[in-house]
Amino acid sequence: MELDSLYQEVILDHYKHPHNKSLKPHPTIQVHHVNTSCGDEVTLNLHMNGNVIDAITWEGVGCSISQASTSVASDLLKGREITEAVALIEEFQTMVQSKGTDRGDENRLEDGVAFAGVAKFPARVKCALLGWMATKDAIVQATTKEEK
Amino acid sequence: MELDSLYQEVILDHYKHPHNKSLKPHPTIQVHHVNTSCGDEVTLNLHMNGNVIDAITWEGVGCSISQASTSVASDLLKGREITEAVALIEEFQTMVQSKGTDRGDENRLEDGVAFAGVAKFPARVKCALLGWMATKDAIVQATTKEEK
Amino acid sequence: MTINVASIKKDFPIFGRLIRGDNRLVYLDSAATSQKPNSVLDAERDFYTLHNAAAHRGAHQLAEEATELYEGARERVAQFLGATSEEVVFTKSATESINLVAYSLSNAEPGSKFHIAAGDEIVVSEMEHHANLIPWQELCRRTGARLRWFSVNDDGRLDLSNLDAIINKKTRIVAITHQSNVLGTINPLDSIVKAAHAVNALVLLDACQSVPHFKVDVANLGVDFLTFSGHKMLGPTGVGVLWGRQELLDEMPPFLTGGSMIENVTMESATYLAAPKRFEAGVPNMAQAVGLGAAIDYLTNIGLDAIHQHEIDLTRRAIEGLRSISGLTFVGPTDVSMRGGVISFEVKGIHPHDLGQALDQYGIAVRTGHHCAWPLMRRFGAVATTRASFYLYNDLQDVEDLVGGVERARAYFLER
Amino acid sequence: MTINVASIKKDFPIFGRLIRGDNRLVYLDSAATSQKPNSVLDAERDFYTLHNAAAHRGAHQLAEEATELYEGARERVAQFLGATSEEVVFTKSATESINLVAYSLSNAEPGSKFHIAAGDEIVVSEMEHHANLIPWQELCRRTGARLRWFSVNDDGRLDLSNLDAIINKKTRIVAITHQSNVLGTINPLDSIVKAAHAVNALVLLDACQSVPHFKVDVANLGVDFLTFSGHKMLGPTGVGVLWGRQELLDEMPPFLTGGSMIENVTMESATYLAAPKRFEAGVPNMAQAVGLGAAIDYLTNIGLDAIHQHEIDLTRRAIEGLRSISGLTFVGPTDVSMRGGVISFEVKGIHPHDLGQALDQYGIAVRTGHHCAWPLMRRFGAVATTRASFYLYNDLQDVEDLVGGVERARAYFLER
Ligand SMILES: Cc1ncc(COP(=O)(O)O)c(C=O)c1O
Ligand SMILES: Cc1ncc(COP(=O)(O)O)c(C=O)c1O
Repeated sequence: MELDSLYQEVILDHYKHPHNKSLKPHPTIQVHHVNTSCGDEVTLNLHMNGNVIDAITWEGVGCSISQASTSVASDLLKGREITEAVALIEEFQTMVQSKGTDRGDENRLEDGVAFAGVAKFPARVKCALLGWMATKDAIVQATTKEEK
Repeated sequence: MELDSLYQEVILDHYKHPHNKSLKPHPTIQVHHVNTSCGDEVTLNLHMNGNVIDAITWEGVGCSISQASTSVASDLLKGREITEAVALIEEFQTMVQSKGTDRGDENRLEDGVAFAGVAKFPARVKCALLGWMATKDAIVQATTKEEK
Repeated sequence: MTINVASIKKDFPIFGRLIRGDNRLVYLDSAATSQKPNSVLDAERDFYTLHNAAAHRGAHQLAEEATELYEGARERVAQFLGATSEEVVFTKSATESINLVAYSLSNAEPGSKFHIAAGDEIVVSEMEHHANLIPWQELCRRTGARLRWFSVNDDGRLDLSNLDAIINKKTRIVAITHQSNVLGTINPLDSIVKAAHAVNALVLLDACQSVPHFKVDVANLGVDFLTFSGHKMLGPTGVGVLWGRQELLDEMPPFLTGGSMIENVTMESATYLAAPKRFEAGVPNMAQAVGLGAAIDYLTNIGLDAIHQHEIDLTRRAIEGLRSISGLTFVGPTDVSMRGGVISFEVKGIHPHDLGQALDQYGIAVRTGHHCAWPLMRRFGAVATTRASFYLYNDLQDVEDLVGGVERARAYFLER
Repeated sequence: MTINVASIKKDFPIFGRLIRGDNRLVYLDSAATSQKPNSVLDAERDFYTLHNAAAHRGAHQLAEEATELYEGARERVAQFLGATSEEVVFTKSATESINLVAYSLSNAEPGSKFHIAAGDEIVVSEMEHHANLIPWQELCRRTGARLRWFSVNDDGRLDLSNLDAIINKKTRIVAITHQSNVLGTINPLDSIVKAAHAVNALVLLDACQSVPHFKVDVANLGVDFLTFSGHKMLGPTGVGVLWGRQELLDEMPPFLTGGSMIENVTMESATYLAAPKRFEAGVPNMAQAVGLGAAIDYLTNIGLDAIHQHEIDLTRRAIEGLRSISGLTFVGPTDVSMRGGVISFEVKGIHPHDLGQALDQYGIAVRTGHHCAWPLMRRFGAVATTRASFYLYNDLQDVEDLVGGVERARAYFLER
């Protein structure tokens, strides 16, 4: 049944028990993203250690897809170098925007591949991307800050 | 042929040889009307003698229908009392707006009934009415002026 | 006064299609946009295949016919509202209609009775659709006027306890919705209109959710402007209406300027025709207006009173059915008096998006989100709600399917 | 590069009807509005009967499909123009598109690079359609800016001899037509764009009469905004396009405000999405955008270069044929270089209305009047002209009928 292809067990697990969901103080960058078509929100703290992501912590309200996906991102991207993290974010983005042609590489995206089913529901793609785009935005801001 | 029902001989005669077409000075009221959808214009001088229309003279540019119709009006309404003139104008208006159901009373409208065919061409109704509406407007203004 | 839904459904070809596999379509999103009967689609197509030309711009036969059809549609709208043709302006949508009034007011020069400036006040309510809120915020920004609003009670009704404070001598225009697109609440207008007119303020009624669903007569309402969209009342997309009192429309400055609304034009300046043409610049949305005329015929044929009664019956039944679901709370009144067929609710533990997704999987189309009424969502502490809305083509089976679908979704998300 | 008109005519059902008795339809009024092929009508109808729902506002299957079709139409328009989707705003008409830019500019606060004030200048030309003239007069009225214009030569070409005086350091925006809807003249843009950009002025191109008729590539033109209407290019009524450079659109203040264009809304204020959504408040004209997409497919399939060549051939033939009629004079260039398929003329002793009426009686639809270009009429000392305009569905027989019809009308009015 198609609903299960969207709501995989791992998604509902992350939704019910989200990881890193409580803002750690003193972030390198804090960003606030809103899904304007539905009102879902995420506040995300990015903690950098030089070139490496030390931690991603967040708060937010939203649907299971946006909450679980932010939870998965905050796990997956922790401990990565910036270029690596950005590459993973882009891979994830490609997958969920692929309309179902790209199932994702489990070795790289880990729990992230659970969101491959979202690609078939265009209205939910934005939900799946909310936390990932917030992270990307935070990384870009952190990099620009660095350069100044 | 339908074209002839619109362009009756009497219309083309009035078009080629319009009556009262040269402005007499010192009018009681002067009005200027424009057919905004096509640009046709008429400047009309109303000369009153008490309650009676002494003369209607005019200048203008426009199609055969608007020019001939103004010529006919300036003849027909001359020498009439205000109430009589307004009644004739309204009869003419009813006829050309009747979509063909009212052929007009020749005893009252005289050459005016030549415009009965216009009723079947909605886009030309405004042309036929240009001079008549200008006259009505002038009469209304003359009456209000009187009252002051 | 009962409605034969089975026969009505046959007039709407979209009910022939299947959703997400082999589910029948249970369309409960008419507050967003309605479905279209064949007669509307045929009227549009006939316009294009038999009479298409630029209305009011040509003297040839097609142009004459196009003009007559377009103006005929205007007469139909006027009759439907108990108004005269001169008072009916075709726009592209209710959104444009409201913006038209807001921009026209700010186009008024100092000295005009329509001129708005610092010190003036504009009144809306907390339950407005963004389309009847932001244009007034922007008008305030342009003019320096102040925006004030009625708040909403816990039961989803307008709080009019401070009517005399909110509407006062500074008030210039009161813009209010007839029926909330979220709560289903129908607002009482008498006291608002009376208070507004007592201080010479204008009243604009956002009738997007009322005109399609029950008989609205502008003379009875006493408002000054009324706006709605064709697509929510069986009509095509791309057409809306602004009704306004003729003496107001004829004096107000134009909004969009261009062809067919002018009296005289030089390089330096232009003078403008009377309403409605003054507000209809350009080649108009003729086919859409004609389609709207056909939609009005269809609605009138069924009867607005019957439609309203039918929707109330469905709403009562839906509230009864949903009420028994554990964790479900309504946002909006649960009694059916002064209320239309729009129901918003939340289910504890399930985000509306997830609920909507599950319902969609069963073939049930509802709306989830903030419904373009974000301040109202905040008022009720909700990020989003799930909304079901009914129309003449819905029946009791649709209501049963909704109730059953919510139960099934609840089990799916919360009991596995 | 030749066109099979006989086969094209079959795609347009309106050519099946008879005019004023039993005359075939010789439709020479495409500059006012074009006829529609079946594929456009089918695309609209399919939208309504299979996919109708509010785009961008629902998560159910129909809403998803409606969104994809609507955004798909945007992509088609973008491709057609050599642009990106983000740069394509759907409006109701070219008239709205131009007003959008004019209002957006006057919504800019002091300090914004879009802010316009006294001392600034806006440039148009004497051959503009009212839609590209009055919005700028009104912008000047709102802001205190001054309107300036290029005049037109006796042969119907733009007089650019004073280019450097007209476009100067005070110039903020130059709004000019690509092809005159009266004269047929195609304006040279290079020197105008260069002069405007040299002083940091924006250039808006009214492409109503060009985009439907020949290949227009926004990247090549170098303009900043481009506007046109769907109904003049085989598309439905009620849809227009504003193309704008993305970096401009993203920074410009909104025009119409309401649903679906917001980022965040409180009772006090709102923030807005990026373009194109910023400029598309409300439930959009979805079916009309989809119809426009189908129209673009149809045009692309025939080929814009072939269409242009075909129109030039008809125009050359028409000018030759009409030229021999005694008392006939052209308003506009009589050589076919830098010119499209629009021909205006006068016949001595016959008012255009009477000529148009006679032609109509023979089944020939032309436009008579001021063509919404009143200042241009005055420039040529005309109250009105008769205008014939060609499109892909016209053939040499239509041209012969026109020439013969004018001769016959001349005999009717002048020789009896
Ligand atoms: C050159 C030109 N500009 C603007 C317009 C206005 O287009 P619309 O009336 O579709 O908004 C037209 C057509 O009427 C035109 O020919
Ligand atoms: C109450 C209300 N007002 C205004 C609107 C705006 O209508 P539209 O988007 O058709 O302009 C809507 C619908 O979206 C509505 O429900």
